[in-house]
Amino acid sequence: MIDVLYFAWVRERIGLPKERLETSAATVADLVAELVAREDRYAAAFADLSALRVALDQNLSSFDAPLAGVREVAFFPPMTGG
Amino acid sequence: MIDVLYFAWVRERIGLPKERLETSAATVADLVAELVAREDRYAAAFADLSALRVALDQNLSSFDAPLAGVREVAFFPPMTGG
Amino acid sequence: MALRVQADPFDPGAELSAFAKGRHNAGAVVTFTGVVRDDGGLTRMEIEHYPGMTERAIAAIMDEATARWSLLDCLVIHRFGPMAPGESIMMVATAAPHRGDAFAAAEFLMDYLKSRAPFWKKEIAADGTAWVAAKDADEDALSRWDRQ
Amino acid sequence: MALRVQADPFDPGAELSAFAKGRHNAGAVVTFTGVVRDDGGLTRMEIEHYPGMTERAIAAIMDEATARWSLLDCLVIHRFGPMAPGESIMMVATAAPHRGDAFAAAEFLMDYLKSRAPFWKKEIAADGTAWVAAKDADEDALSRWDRQ
Repeated sequence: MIDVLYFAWVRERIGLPKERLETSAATVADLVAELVAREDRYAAAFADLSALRVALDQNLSSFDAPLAGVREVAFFPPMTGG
Repeated sequence: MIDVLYFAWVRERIGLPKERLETSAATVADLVAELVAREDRYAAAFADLSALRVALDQNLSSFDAPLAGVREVAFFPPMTGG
Repeated sequence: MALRVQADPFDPGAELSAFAKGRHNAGAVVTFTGVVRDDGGLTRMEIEHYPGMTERAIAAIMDEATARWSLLDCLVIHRFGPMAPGESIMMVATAAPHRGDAFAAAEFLMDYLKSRAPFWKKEIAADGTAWVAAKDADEDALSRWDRQ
Repeated sequence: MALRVQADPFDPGAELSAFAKGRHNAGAVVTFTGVVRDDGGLTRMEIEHYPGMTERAIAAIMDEATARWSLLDCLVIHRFGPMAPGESIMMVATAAPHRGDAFAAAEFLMDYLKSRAPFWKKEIAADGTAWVAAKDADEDALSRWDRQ
């Protein structure tokens, strides 16, 4: 089981802030492919991966990173703090 | 007549903050030469011109600048504000 | 070193007073305050954040600043939630023996907070609502710190 | 734009609050505060200045900063006379739509104040009294502004 979090317009497009998933995805990209195949709202959110960032267990990571041992994945647009 | 002002250790060496002088010096350097010739305390203050700065009518200037029309000359060490 | 991520408003002046108080060893204190700017028609701004990762990311940035420059102290405050034009969004303060370190560390912290701390700004205006897009300029600003 | 050359102490926090108050057009406010640093044994600092030229030189530096960067406002406060370790010597504040301008203008103002405004610092310590020598580093810091 893995927690998947969505923020900002990713959260708005998918329509929820967080979900708990059963997945056998080996990498972040595999997980994205699973989600996109599920429903249109996921396909809409993940249409352009270059506009997205991913964090694994609260550390910025990349889409080709492995998911083994990861408990929390978060997807969001580039940050706009400060 | 010209007002001559001294600041910081220049003032301390010369022993006064300000004096009013009659001078026919053409440049700042000429004025310095006149002062140095007057008394040892001036010679001590002006021993190393590279350690001094000069302002003419409250604008930073140089030792070869002409004195024509100038009403206030000030001598001081490099500034240490901020 | 202090870090606060909060919904409540804060007073940058009071924060500077507290931060600078009785420092006998620091010659230089620099602050940056980010303010909600009204470019015309902005009703309010809302900031979303990632609780947990936010604190972790900012603490890492502060550690990095402390490792790179001779700092005696630093402070980061960042708000989330709704805020009105003119309100302070966030603040950075640095204290150092010399001004170069205080300025460089404050700019470094700002550049990292802009594009590496998980906050997202949304602008609510009379004519609509939009997520603020990340700027290339902010990404470029980061790259100047790649070399020490 | 405000400039104060004064003997009286001032509170940097209160100054920042007043400076930043109700700014709806500025996204970025930067402050620098210079503090009397006690390197060990310092009893007090005394600052001498050149009345008239001081105001004129600082106003010229502020005009230059305003011409170089997109500033909405700037403030310089500089004290003269005696002051104790831990007291604020001077302060610069800048307000701009964007942080790059606010930071650059504040650093520029500081670099010029350090070596172009007619102030001279004297340190009075238990073991003697000495005029603070100008630093080559401060002269070098100035040269980075030669080109725009």
